[in-house]
Amino acid sequence: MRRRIPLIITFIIGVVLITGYFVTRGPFNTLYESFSDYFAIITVFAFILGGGSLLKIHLKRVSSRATDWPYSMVTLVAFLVTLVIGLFKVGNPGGMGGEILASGSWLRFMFDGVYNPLSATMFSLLAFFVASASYRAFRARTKEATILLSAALVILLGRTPVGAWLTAWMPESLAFLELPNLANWIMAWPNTAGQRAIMIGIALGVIATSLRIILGIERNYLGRGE
Amino acid sequence: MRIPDTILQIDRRIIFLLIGAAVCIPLLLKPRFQDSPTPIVQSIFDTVERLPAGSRVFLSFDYGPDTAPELDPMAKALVRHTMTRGHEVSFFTLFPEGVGQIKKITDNLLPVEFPDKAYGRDYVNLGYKAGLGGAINTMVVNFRTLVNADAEGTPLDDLPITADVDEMVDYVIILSLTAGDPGLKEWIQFAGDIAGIPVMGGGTAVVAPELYPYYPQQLVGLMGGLKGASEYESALVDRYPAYRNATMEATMRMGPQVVTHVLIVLLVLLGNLAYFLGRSGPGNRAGRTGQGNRAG
Amino acid sequence: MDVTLMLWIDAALTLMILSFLYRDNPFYKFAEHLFVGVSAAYLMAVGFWDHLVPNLLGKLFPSLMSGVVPGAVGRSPDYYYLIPAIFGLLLLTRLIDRWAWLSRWALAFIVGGAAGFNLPRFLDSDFIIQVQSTMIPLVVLDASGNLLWGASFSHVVLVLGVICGLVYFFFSVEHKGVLGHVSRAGIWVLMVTFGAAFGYTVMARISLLTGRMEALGAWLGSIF
Amino acid sequence: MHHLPTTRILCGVPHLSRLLCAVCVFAAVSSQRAVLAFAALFSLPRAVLASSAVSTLPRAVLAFAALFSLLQADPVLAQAGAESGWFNTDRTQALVLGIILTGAILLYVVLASAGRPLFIRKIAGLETVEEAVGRATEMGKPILYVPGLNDMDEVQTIASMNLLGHLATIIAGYDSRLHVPVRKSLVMSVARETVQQSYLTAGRPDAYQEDDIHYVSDAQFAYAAAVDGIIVREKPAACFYLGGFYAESLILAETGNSIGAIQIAGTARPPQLPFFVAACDYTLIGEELFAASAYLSKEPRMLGSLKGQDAGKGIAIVFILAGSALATLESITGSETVREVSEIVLWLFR
Repeated sequence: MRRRIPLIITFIIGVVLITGYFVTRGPFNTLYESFSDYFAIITVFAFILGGGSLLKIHLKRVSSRATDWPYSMVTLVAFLVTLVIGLFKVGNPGGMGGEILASGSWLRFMFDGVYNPLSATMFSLLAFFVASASYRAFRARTKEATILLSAALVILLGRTPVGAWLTAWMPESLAFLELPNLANWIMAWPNTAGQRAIMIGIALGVIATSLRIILGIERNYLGRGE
Repeated sequence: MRIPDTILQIDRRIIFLLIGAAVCIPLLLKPRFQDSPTPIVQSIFDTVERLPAGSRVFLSFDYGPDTAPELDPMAKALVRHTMTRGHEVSFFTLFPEGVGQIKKITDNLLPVEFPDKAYGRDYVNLGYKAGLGGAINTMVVNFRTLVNADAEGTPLDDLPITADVDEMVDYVIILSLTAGDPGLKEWIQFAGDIAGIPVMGGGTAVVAPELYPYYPQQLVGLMGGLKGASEYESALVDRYPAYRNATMEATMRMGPQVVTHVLIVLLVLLGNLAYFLGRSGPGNRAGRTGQGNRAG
Repeated sequence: MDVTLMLWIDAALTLMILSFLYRDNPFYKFAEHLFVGVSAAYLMAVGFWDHLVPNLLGKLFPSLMSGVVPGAVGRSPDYYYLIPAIFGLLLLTRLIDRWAWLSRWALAFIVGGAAGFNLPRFLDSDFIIQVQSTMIPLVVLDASGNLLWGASFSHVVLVLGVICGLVYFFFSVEHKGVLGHVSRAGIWVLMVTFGAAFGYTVMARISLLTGRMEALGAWLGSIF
Repeated sequence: MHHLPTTRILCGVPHLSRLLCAVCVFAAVSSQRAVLAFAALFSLPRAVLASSAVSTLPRAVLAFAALFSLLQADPVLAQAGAESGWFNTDRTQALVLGIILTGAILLYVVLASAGRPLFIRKIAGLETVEEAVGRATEMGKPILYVPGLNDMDEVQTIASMNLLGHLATIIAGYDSRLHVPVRKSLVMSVARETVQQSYLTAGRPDAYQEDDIHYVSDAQFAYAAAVDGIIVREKPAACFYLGGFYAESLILAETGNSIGAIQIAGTARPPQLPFFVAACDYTLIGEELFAASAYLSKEPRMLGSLKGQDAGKGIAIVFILAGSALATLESITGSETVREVSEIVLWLFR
């Protein structure tokens, strides 16, 4: 009972949604088109579990004075303050009916002043990591690594005016070998070939995995034993 | 320790420092590198250029502030181009943060550069719609169920620009500026492939390679990253020399790009040189530096 | 909000995160923990107001929500939305030990839904259309019937590249003999793809850093 | 109703020839010989297929496909279907191909559960899982598992959860700590359910620590910042990044590399593959992520579905070759007949 019903639910909803893709009317289609909505709603319910987990972990660290517990205080305070501001629209010029991110609202300040710079800076760390990763990984150790390295170098140079300048001496008949042209050619043809092979493979993986899930062959997510 | 080994085991913080310098110095010195458009960018420009004046264009800002440095220049170039050509543009976004990106255009760029263009007549802001790819699907099936008012809540029927828009197919082209999911891929899947509206636009350099397979059948053209943006800017300047003196952001920001790209290439070459020297000499330590790439 | 104050907060947080490049330190730890707290609550609040209120409460109790949800006035309730409400509540049974097994029903709904929603979508856009786009002539002629060497070569590369790449993904056959060679070529195609995509992406990453440095520049400019 | 250009072209092909062809296809696939040819193509033993129970399945699938092409070919019927408006005629091909692909997968699942031994090639990253877990135990360091950024509505996250289940069973056998920070509350719920069951199955319910699977933040980079913090402070011996990843992939993988952890990654998000390939020890590329669960479980039905996936790739390759050959012929000869033939042969890929 505890195991069979979830499997039946999975089967029914899976089949109904697939049908909804092909059938344009009736409940099937409604369900297919609303699934994203439903999912987003269930996600909000799940926030209670996520938020609970976050509070529990950091409260535990604070109460047991674990290493770095003062930082857990930072998380707790930041979380609770922002949550109150957000849920009750504190400082929102439009009151409870106002747009959640109305300019001038406190939540807007949290977004523009705190969230945004932190997010953008974390993201920008990639500029450094891209350099260190390429320095380490792009070594001609094996044939495969050499191919990887050569393609990367051609694109790196071809994507800047320097590439054009480096190969400008080439005769007209060899224009296709100029770095910017070569870079575009690699992107448009071999890159597309690889991307396509990967995409077709992934599509098949998704189809087979979905099918295994709908048929109950893959049921790890429900726990395996009884 | 031998020199090749020192080079191979260089502290990555030194690389970080070099990258920081390679970005900051050109930002201060402001060198300007001009570029010529490649076919994949030119085809967007040509499409916009060839549309009869007054065509309805749908421009979706599917990005937030974190990718704005790359995509804002494209947005500005596209808005300048469509406005100069006299098209009627509807702004839209599938990203909640996209609202702010649209505002930057409608509040700062349009009133200054196109004072004669009026809101509701020449352009409109349809705002943000949740639902990711599903939202596109809904719009294609029944446009008005999802979009019945602009971002301020004014009913579409009350705005001259949208009064006649009943279906997604009333737009002649869809332009999307893409930072991830949802974006051009979803516009292609749900609008381009299904409703047959030509889809084109720009993507960050990260999403662009994934979009290449759709070109040219499902995707008319693609601006990839800052380089794509700077190519569009130069196409715009070539056709409309009046823009020569406008701030061409992408062209300006190519400075740090050129220097860092060259730096990374030099680093990779140096690393390989050291690797081969280290391998040929005594005390072979090749292959022990870092963790090998064993994928595939 | 005061512009100068915003500039200072922006710059301070930026520098705290950048300090991680040197090593883990108290400034980074502070920024990290602040970020986690603020962002988790921020997205929960946005999720509540953007999804739960308009899409659930607004659909089930339109008259009650008319003050908060624009357009809800006069709409009749949409009872399909009881489905996510029920499964959402079932999910919360995890909090009560005795009833926790009921939460599996909600998980089953979501997982089954994900499978049913994605299967046809990937079939259509990533399988059918990608295969279709690869059915191209291997010989390209211009209008007067002359062979275009470059274009033909590109087409051959694309078709063979896709096929070799696909062969690499064959799981149920041993990759030896002819198949081994083809699969090896498939790896090379993938390596070109990865190298190219990596090189292509560097630009985006540098752009992000440029954006941050410009923000720091604005802050420095406000001081001097 | 908007038809795609190719559908419109198809409608221009003479009615009779299409009908005739569809009938031929129908007759061909219904014959036993065609089924056996199909069997030879995918190396199925003839004896197995000859048994009526199994041979009816592919025949039924192909017959069904032909029937649909017949229906689609007849403008009167197609028109009737479109007017009643229940079936989305733009998606006929997807339906037929879907039936063929799922049919192929099901066929091999049935064959495999009937006891037919199935071969599966080596998948590099998965060979080392056990070794990585052992190393972590020896060093007394934890194992980090990052299930990606996507929520449970993505199939690759479900695949990741299945892998987490297998991994947890292995880890339960050793005495190491499994740390799973997650970005989505739902994923946390599923991960807890999965890992708890794995520990239970392995006979170590006492070793399960609920708080080691915890929610961090829904924000992409807050999550990345926190996981980076975990990596530099706990110094895990092994890091697994399996699931849907975005830009944070390289932030995590480079930080993991800097502390010298063994790193095994896998994603079905193509844009992030290059970064994992550059910064991790092993990378499961796209479809390999979905195959991993079958590989680790070695369960016959799962392996059977892998073989079905291979049949799908076989179909893709055959059609790409046929399509390119016909297109080449058409481009050289410019013949109208070739065009008509290719329209019919390639109908499945509209």
